[in-house]
Order: sequence, then C-alpha cells, then structure tokens
Amino acid sequence: MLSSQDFLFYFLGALSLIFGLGVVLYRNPIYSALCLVITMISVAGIFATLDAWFIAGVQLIVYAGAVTVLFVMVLMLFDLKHEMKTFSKGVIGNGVKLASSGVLLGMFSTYIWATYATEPTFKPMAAGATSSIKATKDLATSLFTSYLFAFEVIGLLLLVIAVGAVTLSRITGGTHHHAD
Amino acid sequence: MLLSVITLLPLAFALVMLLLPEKAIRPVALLLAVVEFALSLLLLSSFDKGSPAIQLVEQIPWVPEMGISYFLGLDGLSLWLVLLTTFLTPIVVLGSWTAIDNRIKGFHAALFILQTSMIGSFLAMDAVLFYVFFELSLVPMYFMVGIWGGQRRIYATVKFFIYTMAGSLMMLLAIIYLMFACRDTFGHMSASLLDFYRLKIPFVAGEFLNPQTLLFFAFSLAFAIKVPMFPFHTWLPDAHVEAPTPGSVILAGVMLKMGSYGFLRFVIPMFSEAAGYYAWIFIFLGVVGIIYGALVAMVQPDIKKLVAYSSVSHMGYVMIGLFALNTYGVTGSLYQMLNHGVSTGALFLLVGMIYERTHSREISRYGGLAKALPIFTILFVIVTMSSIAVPMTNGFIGEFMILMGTFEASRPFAIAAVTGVVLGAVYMLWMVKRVFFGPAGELVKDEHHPLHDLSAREIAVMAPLIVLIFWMGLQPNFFLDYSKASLDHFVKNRDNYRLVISPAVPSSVEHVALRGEQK
Amino acid sequence: MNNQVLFAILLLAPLVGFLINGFRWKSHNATLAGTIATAMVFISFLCSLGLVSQLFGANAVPSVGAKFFDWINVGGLQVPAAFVIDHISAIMVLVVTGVGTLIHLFSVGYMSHDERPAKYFAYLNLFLFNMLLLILGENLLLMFVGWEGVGLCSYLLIGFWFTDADKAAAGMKAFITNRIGDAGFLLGIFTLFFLFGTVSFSEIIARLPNLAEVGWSGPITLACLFLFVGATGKSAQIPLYVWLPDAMAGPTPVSALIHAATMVTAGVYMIVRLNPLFLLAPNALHVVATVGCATAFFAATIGLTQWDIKKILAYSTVSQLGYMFLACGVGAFGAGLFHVMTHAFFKALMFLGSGSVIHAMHEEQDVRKMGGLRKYLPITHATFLIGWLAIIGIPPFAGFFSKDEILWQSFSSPLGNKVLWIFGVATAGLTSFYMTRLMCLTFWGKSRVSKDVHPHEAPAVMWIPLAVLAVLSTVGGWIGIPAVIGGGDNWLERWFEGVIREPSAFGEPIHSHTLEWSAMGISLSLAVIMATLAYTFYVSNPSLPGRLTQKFHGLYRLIYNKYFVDEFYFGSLINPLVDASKGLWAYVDVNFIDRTTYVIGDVVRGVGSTAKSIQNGNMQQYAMYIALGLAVTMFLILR
Amino acid sequence: MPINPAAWKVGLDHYLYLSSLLFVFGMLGVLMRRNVIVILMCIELMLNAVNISFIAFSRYAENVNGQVMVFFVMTIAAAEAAVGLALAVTVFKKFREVNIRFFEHLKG
Repeated sequence: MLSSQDFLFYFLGALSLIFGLGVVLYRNPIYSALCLVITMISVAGIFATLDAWFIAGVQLIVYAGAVTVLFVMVLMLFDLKHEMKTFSKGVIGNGVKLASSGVLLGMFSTYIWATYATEPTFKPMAAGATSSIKATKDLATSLFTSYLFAFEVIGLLLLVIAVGAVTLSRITGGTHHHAD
Repeated sequence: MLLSVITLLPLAFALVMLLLPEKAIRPVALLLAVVEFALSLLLLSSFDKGSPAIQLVEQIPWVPEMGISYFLGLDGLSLWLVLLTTFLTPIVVLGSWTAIDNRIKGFHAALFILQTSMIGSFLAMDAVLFYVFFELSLVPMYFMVGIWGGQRRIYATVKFFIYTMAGSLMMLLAIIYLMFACRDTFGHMSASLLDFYRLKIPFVAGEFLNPQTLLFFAFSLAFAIKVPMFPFHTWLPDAHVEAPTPGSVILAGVMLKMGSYGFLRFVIPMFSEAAGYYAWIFIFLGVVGIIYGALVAMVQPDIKKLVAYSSVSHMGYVMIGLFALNTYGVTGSLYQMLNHGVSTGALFLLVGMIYERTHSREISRYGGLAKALPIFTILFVIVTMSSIAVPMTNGFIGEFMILMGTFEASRPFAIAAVTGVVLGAVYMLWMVKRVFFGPAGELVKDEHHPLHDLSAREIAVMAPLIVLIFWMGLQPNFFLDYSKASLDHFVKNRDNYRLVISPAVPSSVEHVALRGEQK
Repeated sequence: MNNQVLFAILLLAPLVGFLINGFRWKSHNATLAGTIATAMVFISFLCSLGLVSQLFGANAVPSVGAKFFDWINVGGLQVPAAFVIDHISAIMVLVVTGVGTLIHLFSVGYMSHDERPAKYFAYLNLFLFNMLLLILGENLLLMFVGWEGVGLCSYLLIGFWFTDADKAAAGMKAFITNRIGDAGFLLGIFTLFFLFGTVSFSEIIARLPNLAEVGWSGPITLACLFLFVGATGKSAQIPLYVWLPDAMAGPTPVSALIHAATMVTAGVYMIVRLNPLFLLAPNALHVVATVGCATAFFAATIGLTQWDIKKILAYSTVSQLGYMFLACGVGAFGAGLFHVMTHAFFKALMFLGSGSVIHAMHEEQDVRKMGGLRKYLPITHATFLIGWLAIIGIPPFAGFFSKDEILWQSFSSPLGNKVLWIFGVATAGLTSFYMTRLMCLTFWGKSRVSKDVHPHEAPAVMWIPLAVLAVLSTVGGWIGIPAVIGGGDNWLERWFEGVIREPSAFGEPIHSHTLEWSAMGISLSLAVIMATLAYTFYVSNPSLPGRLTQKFHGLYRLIYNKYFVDEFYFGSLINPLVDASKGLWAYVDVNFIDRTTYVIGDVVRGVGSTAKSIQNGNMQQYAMYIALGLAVTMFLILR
Repeated sequence: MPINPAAWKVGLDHYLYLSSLLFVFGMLGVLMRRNVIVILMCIELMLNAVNISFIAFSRYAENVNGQVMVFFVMTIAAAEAAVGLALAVTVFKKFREVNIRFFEHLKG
C-alpha cells in the first residue's frame, strides 16, 4: 500500500514529467513557459517530499517566480509573428539525437537499477531533523562557513551577469547579418 | 672548442647582420664568411688523418634524463663536407652581391643561420642534436626561397618544406625508438650515435615488419627525400628553379649532401644488415635516377631546371656508390658529394649570372652567347666538363670510383649506370650548344641591352671554384687522404660498426660517453 | 738530362703552350701564337727523339719510363702518374709530335686570317698534351684521361667556328659518340682491374694467363669487347663512325691532325698496346677484324659518291682505320701500327693538301667547283700526288708496304681468312677509284672554278710541311719492307719483337712466297685498273658517271646518302629517346609523382574539411555531439 | 512481470529515475527545438532534473552539501537565463526571429 509520501512522489513526479514533456513539445513557446511553471512547482513539491523545505521555497520563488516570469516577459516582448518550425530538421540528425538520448536514458536507468534498487531506502529522519527550521539552519551554517568563498563568488557573478545582460540588450544589432 | 666555434659562430654572425646598417652588410658578411672559412681550415691541421675515430669531440649533457647531449665530433666522413659548407658560403655572399637587392639584412642573416645548421648537422654526433640542426636548415631555406625566389616561389617553398618535413618526421620517430632501445639494452636512454651503433637491432631477412627494416626505411625515407632519390625528387626542380641563385647554390651544394651524409652516418652503419639486404633497391633507384634525371634534364626548356635535374642524376651516382658498400663506391660517393657541391654550385652561379643580365632562363631564347660573353663561356664550358666528368676535373674521380664500386657490386647495374656517362654528356652539351653556340639568339642580339661579360667580382666568385675543380681532379689524394682512415673503417667494419672518441676523453665527459661500454 | 725531366718537358711543353695561348686568347696575332705553339710541339718532338734514341744502339733499353706522383690511391687501385716509352709508343710519340709539329706549322699559314688564332693554337696544344698522355700513359686510367681529353679537344676544335650551328652540332655529335665508346672503355677498365687487380699495362700483361679463352662470356673476352667498343667510338668504326665525317666541320689542319693522323688511331694503338690480352680472346679478335673489314669496305663505298673534298678524305680515313682494325683483328698488330704510321703521313699530307686547296679556293670544298687546279697549285698538286700514290698502294710509296702487309696477313694469318682478304682487296680497289676520282676532279681535267675565285699557291709556311710529309709518305714505308721484297729481314718486325706477340697459338701462318707475290700482284693491279677507270670516268669521259648514276639511281641515292645511317640513328634512337624523355617529364614527373603527392595532400585536406564541417556553428549539432560523447563516455565507464 | 509491492515503495532509485527522465526530456528539447527561448527553458528543465538528484542524494546521505550545491545551481541557472535571454533579445533585434540557427553567425 502506498504511503502518503509515496503517493505524493508519484503524483508530483508524474506531473513534472507530463508538463516537462509539454515544455518540449508545445509549438507555442507561451504554452511551453506555462508548462515550465507547473513543472517547477511540482519539482518544488518533490524537494519538499525530500525534506528540503528551504530549497523548495527557493525553487518556488526563483524558478517558478522570477525566471519563468522573465521568460514569459521576453516572449511577450518579442511578439513573435513569424511561424517558425518547432523542431530541427534532418532525419539523420534527429535520429541520432533521439537515439543518443534514448541510449543515455537507458544507461542511466540501468545504472540506477544496478546500483540503487537493492539499497535500503531513506532512513527515517531523526526527530529534530525533520523540522524545517533545523534543516534550514544547517544549510545556512554550511553555506556561510565551508562554502563562504563560493557564495561570495556567486554573488559577484550575479553582479557581473546583471551588468552583462543590461549591456547586451542595449546593443542594437545582434551579430552581423548574413544573406541566408 | 673549435667545433663549437665553427658551428655557432655563424649564428653570432647572423645577429651581427641584424645590427649592421644596410650598406655595410655585404662587405662585412663577406669578411665574416671568409673568417669562418679560415677558421674551418684549422680543422685540417688539427685533424689526425690516420685515425678513424671521431676527433675534437665536445660533449655537454643537454637533457641528461633522456641521454641527449650536445655532442659534436669530426671524422673523415664529415671533415670535407664541413669545409665545403664554409667554402661555399663566402662564394655565395659574393655571388649574391647584386642578385639579391631587397631585404639584404634578412637574407644574410638567413644565410648564416643556414650555415650553422648545415655545419651542425655534419658535426652532430647525437641523433637529437642532428635532428635539430637538420630541421633548422629548413627554416632559413624556406624563407630564402619564399622571399627572394621567383614567380612560383610559394608553391616551391611549401613543396620543399613539406616533402622534407614529411620524411624527417619518420626519422624522428625512428630516433625515439632507438633511444628507447638504448634504454632497454644499456639501461639508460641515449641519443648518442656511438650508442646507436652498438645496438643490436633484430633483423629478419625477407620480412618487412621487423624493427631493423622499419627503422632502416624510416631513416632512408628522410634522407632519400633530401638527397633526393628517384621517386622523391620532384621537389628539387621546383625549389631550384624558384630559389634565388645563392639559395640554389646552397641547396644543391650542401643541403642535398645532408641526405647522402645521413646514409653514410646513420643508415648504413646502424642498420648494416638491412642496408646490405636492401642495397639493391637503392642501387636500382639510383640507376633509375641517373638515367631518368639525365633524360628529363635533356628536354628541359629552362637552364636552371636542367641543372636541377642534372642534380638528380648526379645524386643518383652518389647513392649507387654508397650502396655498392665497398671502398671504391663509398670513397667515390664521398668525393662525388664534394664534386657535386663544387660543380653544380658553380653551374647555378653561372646560370644566375646570365639570368641577371637577361632575366630569362629559357634555352630557346639564347644562342650564340659564346661570341657575346667569351669569358663566361669559357668558365661555363669548364664547369660543364667537370659536371660531365671529363678526366682531370673533379667529376671524373668521383664518377670513376663510383662506377668501379658498382661494377664490383653488381655488373648489370654498373653497365646501366655507365649509360649515365653518355647521357650526362648529351644533356649538358646539347644545352651548351643551344645556349652558347650557333647564331645569336633573340636575347643575345638585342641591341638595346648589350650583354656585358663577367665583371671582376664575378670572376672572383668563379675562380676558387675553377681552381678547386682542377685541384680535386689532379690531386684527389690530398682530399682522400683525410677521409681514407674513416672510409676504410666504414667499409671494413660495416657489420659491426663502432666509433671511438679520440683523443682520450677528459674525465668529465668520459662518464657519459663510455657509460655503455662498461656494461 | 735524365729521363724524368725529359718526360716532364715532353708532356708539359704543349700544356705550357696551351696556357700561354689560352691566357692571351683574344690576340689576333696568328704568327706569334702559332710560333709559340709550334715551338712547344717541336720541343716535345725533340724530347721524344731524345727518349726514343735510348731504345737504339749498343746499350739499348727495352723501355724508358718516369713516374711523377700518385694520382689516385684508393683501396687496391693505385694509379701513379707514370709514363713509358717502349717500342710501341715510340713510333706513336714520334708520329704525333712530328706530324703535329708540321701541322702546327701549316696552321700558322692556314689560320692567319682567323679571328681567334691564339685560341685555336691553345686548343691544338691542349690536344697534343692529351694525345701524349694517351700514348705515354703507363696505365689504362692515364690512357683514359688522354682518351677523353683528346675527345674534348676534338669537340672544341670541331666546333671552333661555333657561330655556325651545324659545326657546333658536329662537335657535340663527336663528343657524344665518343662518350658512348668511352663508356665501353670504362667498363673494360673495370673488368680488367677486377680481373688482375691493377690497371698498369706492364702488370696486366705480366699477370695474363697462358691459355686463350674460348667462347664469348669469359672475362678477358668481355674486357676486350668493352675496350673495343671504346675503340669503335674513338676510331670511328661501325657503328659509331658517324661522327667522323661530320667532324670535318673543324678547321682543315685539325682534320689532318686529329681526325686523320693521331686521335682516331688511338683505338688501334690501344689494341696494339694490349695485344697479349687480345690474343687471349680470339672471339674478340674476330669481332675486331670483322668490324674493321666491314667498316673499311662500307666507308669506301660511301667515299665513291661524295662531292665534298674533306668528306671524301674523311670516309677514306674511316676506311683506312678499318684496315688497321682488320690488321689487329687477324693478329697482325705490328702491321696495324705500321699502317697507323704511314697513314698518318699520307693522310695528314692529303688533308693539309686539301686545306691548301680550300685555302686557295676561298673556303670552297665542293670538288664539282674545282678541277684543273694543277696549274694554280703546283706544289700542292705534287705533294698531293704523292699522297695519292701512297694511299692507293703504289710501290715504293709508304702506303703500299703497310697496306700490303695487312692484306697479306689477313690472308695468311691463322686468325685471318679469305673473306676478309677479298673484302680488303676490294676496298683497296675502291680506295684507288675514289682517290683517283678526287685527284681528277680537283687537280686534273677542265677547270670548273668560278670566275671570281683566283686560286693561288700557299705560302711557304704551308707548303713546307706538305713537302716534308710528302717525303715521309714516300720513304716512311721503307722501314717495313717485307722480307719477300727486301730479301733481308723486315726491320719493323724485329723492332716489335718482344712487345708484340704473334698469334702463333692459333696455328701456323701460311708461308708461301708465290702466294704472297700473287696477292700483292692482285691488289696492285686492281688498284691500277680502278685508278685508270676513274681517270676514264672523270677526265677522259666526264659524262659517263652521270649516265651510270642514272642507271643505278636507287643504289646511288642509297650510297650518296651514306646508307641513311644518320637518319636511321635519328629516327630510331635519338628522336624516340627525346620524345620518351619529354613523356617521362610530362607524365612521370609532373603527372604521376606530383599527382600522387597531391593526392596525399588532397586526402589530408579532405579530412580537414570534413572535420571542419563538424564545427559549423550549428549549436544544436554541438549539443548532439556532447550528448553522443556523454553516451559514449558513460558506456565506456559503465561497461 | 508481476508487480512487486515493495518496488512501489519510494526510495532513492525512484528519485533518480525521475531525475534522469526529466533530464532526457530537457536534453531532447535542447537538441531538437529551434526557438532559443524554449531551448533555454529546456536547459532549466535539465538543471532541475539534476537538482532533484542532488537533493535526493543529500537526503539519502543525510548531508546538507547537496542542498548547498542546488543553491548554487539555481543561482547560476538564473544568471544563465538572464544572459541567454539578453542574447536572444539582441538576435531578435537583428533578425526579428529567435531561431537557434542565427547563432551560427557567432562563430564568425
């Protein structure tokens, strides 16, 4: 019998997969973006099932909120009139792409099956540790002690990215035009 | 010290060239080249001609982990080639006095760098050092042809570079193999030729895939392209035709000898079994080269190309002499290398002189030049006689010894090679006839540009060469005496070739040189 | 004076003359240049007299020699610069320097108006130097040096008037044809060296085995054949004779000296020098005799039809050289050398005479434009007459004795046979015919000289040599009067005793005075008959030859065009070779070898451009490669 | 194959299966879509898939480091989306389209 946690996993997993597929398959990028939102949210749920409450929250805010909004806004901005082919063409190329993806998937699965299927599943959390406060505190401690340097570098990176993105969008003309 | 000085001094000269004002370059270059030649004459006095050992040795560890050292030595095989190099350089400087009129700074610098690399490859007793010098010579020559050359210079220089490079990469591979073989045999890596000679490389007759055969062909390919031997010769006519006169002189005079010297120094003594077993291939290709080069030379419309193909023919003699593997053949080959350097160098200089006057090398546009330029004609005919090996000139001694050696080794090949004697006369004399004799040709009777006979400078360029042609023809013993010991040693102990260092090595070097001996 | 110094002077005098004249080659002073050159040769002549005299007298030595320095010294090959005069070379050296002096003297007059007399005399002296090397050299290699050296000088002198393309071509032809022979000579040297381990004549002869070789493939036979190839080149025998008629492009004294008297006889001299060797190879001797005899006859027929005075003499020379080889081939080496000597006298005489004629006719050489010159050129005519008598073999002129000796030997020698003799006699008849024809057309009969030419007798400097040679042509043969005529011994045979061996190993020669007399009678009467016939043809009844040639039109054309041998050589050898070479160049070099290397280059370039197309900027393709790479890497890890 | 009830019990492997499926979906999108913006979305999808396995391993190993890594990944993902979109904007300005093919010109 499925436990509630298991049910949650299956439900959220199915959701994320279905809408993940939607991102890939919808012709209209707006729909893709919307599917992406749902996928993000369900992934956040999955994080929650793994007791990563803080990360789940961040996922919701950063991804489902900020990033997706960014995508949607850009899409709105473009106001795409031209119909564009959804998928790249070329039977061989696409075949290779599909095949390599399939192979990769197969290999991942096989590996996982061979390595982890027999493993004991998650240990139950220690009583104190289940509290989201405790977990978040641990994360913060780790982030600001062992990973402090990386954290600062990431901050700097974000600054550079912000400046870079602004600069890039101020340039008028993309790359030089080729007659094709 | 002497060898290092002689080898590296030109490099310093090249730097001097870069610092001098344009005007002073030519006289100073001439002076320096003469100084270098004078220095190299000291070799004659300090060389012990009775001994086959390598002499005046200098050895400084370079990459001790891999047994590579800066190792120079002189013996009877290399002595005259070094002198040929230093002898030709001042002549080339003087000969290019007016032929090269742009970027003379770079030109003379390149010339001196080239000199270093050529002397270095003749003196190097370390395979890696040899390889470095061998390849270094490509660079200045590449620029010489590419910058100061003729119409199709880029094609020619790239062809030259790639051909030679392709071959020498094989050689590099083989050298590396041998260095590891030294490690397996003597317990330490070594690139010293003396160690290479002592290696016992397994050989299986009749099979291609065995170490000695493969190494033999790897080395042979590099040197055969350089020589050039018959099917690998096509870079030569192009390079010669496009090269400026001094470039051609150096190329024909010395650089081709690096190939045949390689056979003498590396291929035959190191892989004696393979060399003996496959000698017929080289004799065959040599004979083909003699006849083929002569025939193709015969129908060339361009004087310089004709001389270039004659080089193919002459170097064919050198090859068959070497692979006759007997005293006469090898002696003749060594002599023929010098002859070819002198007489083909002289021919290229002469062709350059006439090209400077008419800016054409097309045989059909000449004719009757003998009347317009008598001194030039006299010199040209003398050099021609040397080239076709008329007795009392140097060419005869070499060709005679080579044919004699070949005759001893294989009569059918000798008989085939002798046709080269006839064909050599055919193409040279036919060219002489068409260029110098008969009624005045289109270029000769041009009244607006009357041709001037050779100037004092040009005669001065030719004089030493002419003297040498007769001196070498009349007194071959003077030259051969210095090489006799080495050549005899080479032929007699071919199956078990060893070189020793003489005089006894100073203690600091002893360790490196004799390390293998104690094992 | 000791012999070494004499030898040095003998050899170096012409060389010094060459250098003196060579360095003042621009000089127009023919007299000065000629005097120097002549003096130098004369000094050589005196030296050789001094040396040869030691072979005579009470305390005669078999040979005199001198060694100067070691020339080549490699392995077992020791070649000293050593020279020797023995009974064989004595004759040659005297003839060469003596006749040489006379021809030099003649040249002073002949070349007086030439543009470059100094150069001419320089070449002539150089030739003499090389000829002396050839004759005096004690080993094969020195002989070869001279051998090639005289070829070189011959090249330079034939092409002396190089502005004429034909003359330059003739020089080239001579050199190259000689080179073919030289190649054979070289092979001969090699064979002998590896057989006997030495190149010295005396040592080779000393090391010869006792038994003659049978068959064709023995080393000695091979060596002899190789050497004979050299001789056919130098001495203009079939098949390499073609250069000699063309060589007449040179100044006439050159033709006299080089292409009649001295150089072309080098082949004969070489065989005589090595006579003990050749006697061991009877098959080689048969070849020599056959080729010699064939050449003699063949060239004589061509001589019948030529109109150029020098060409006629040239073919006559070829024919006479054939006689000499015939002599050698039947083992009569002495007779061969004897004929070399007498031929040198009378042929030099005739060439110089023709030079005098040409000089008088202002460079006209066509005998159809001569005739009746006897009036204008009495001295030339008189001397030429003696030469004529000598060559057609009228006793007591020199040619009779030597030619008769050869014919008799070819009949009587154990190596000879009747066929050789018949052809020899026929050749004698033909010789008589064409030489008489020459006499008739040039000196006798009606004058056909054009109006604006005024023939005049040559100056003294030219006719004195003629006179001296005429005397020699008369008395020169008397040293070899056969026993059957002279009663006593043949002086020449005694002279050659010891150095020239008899072919006694092959059987007994025929000894029959009757036969000898009748053979002599046959050839003599044939000569007289043919001479009369020729006189009838060309003087008494000048229309006859025209009618005859009409009748035998085809044959005449064949012979007149020298049997189309030159055309054959060009058509079947030289042109195909040139075409083939062009083909080699165009197809093998440019199209095959270069193309092959280009293919290698193209492969590299192709691989490169294929690899380049991977990096085409299509980022999804890049991503695909990443995915592929990932898959492969995973596979490799998880395998 | 009979369904083994134990197999339905969610463990680490299930999360990993989910992660790899999602990753491959994203990858297919990146490989096959033409719209640059959708490609960027798919990249986000792939990053999310990786994040899932990070968190799952973190939970499994009872170690907070996985979460730290996810934190960083998210930051980078946001930054990357920002730059990618900015690039898309410039390309759009030029070509009025956001086809990935136009990025070919970046190779110069």
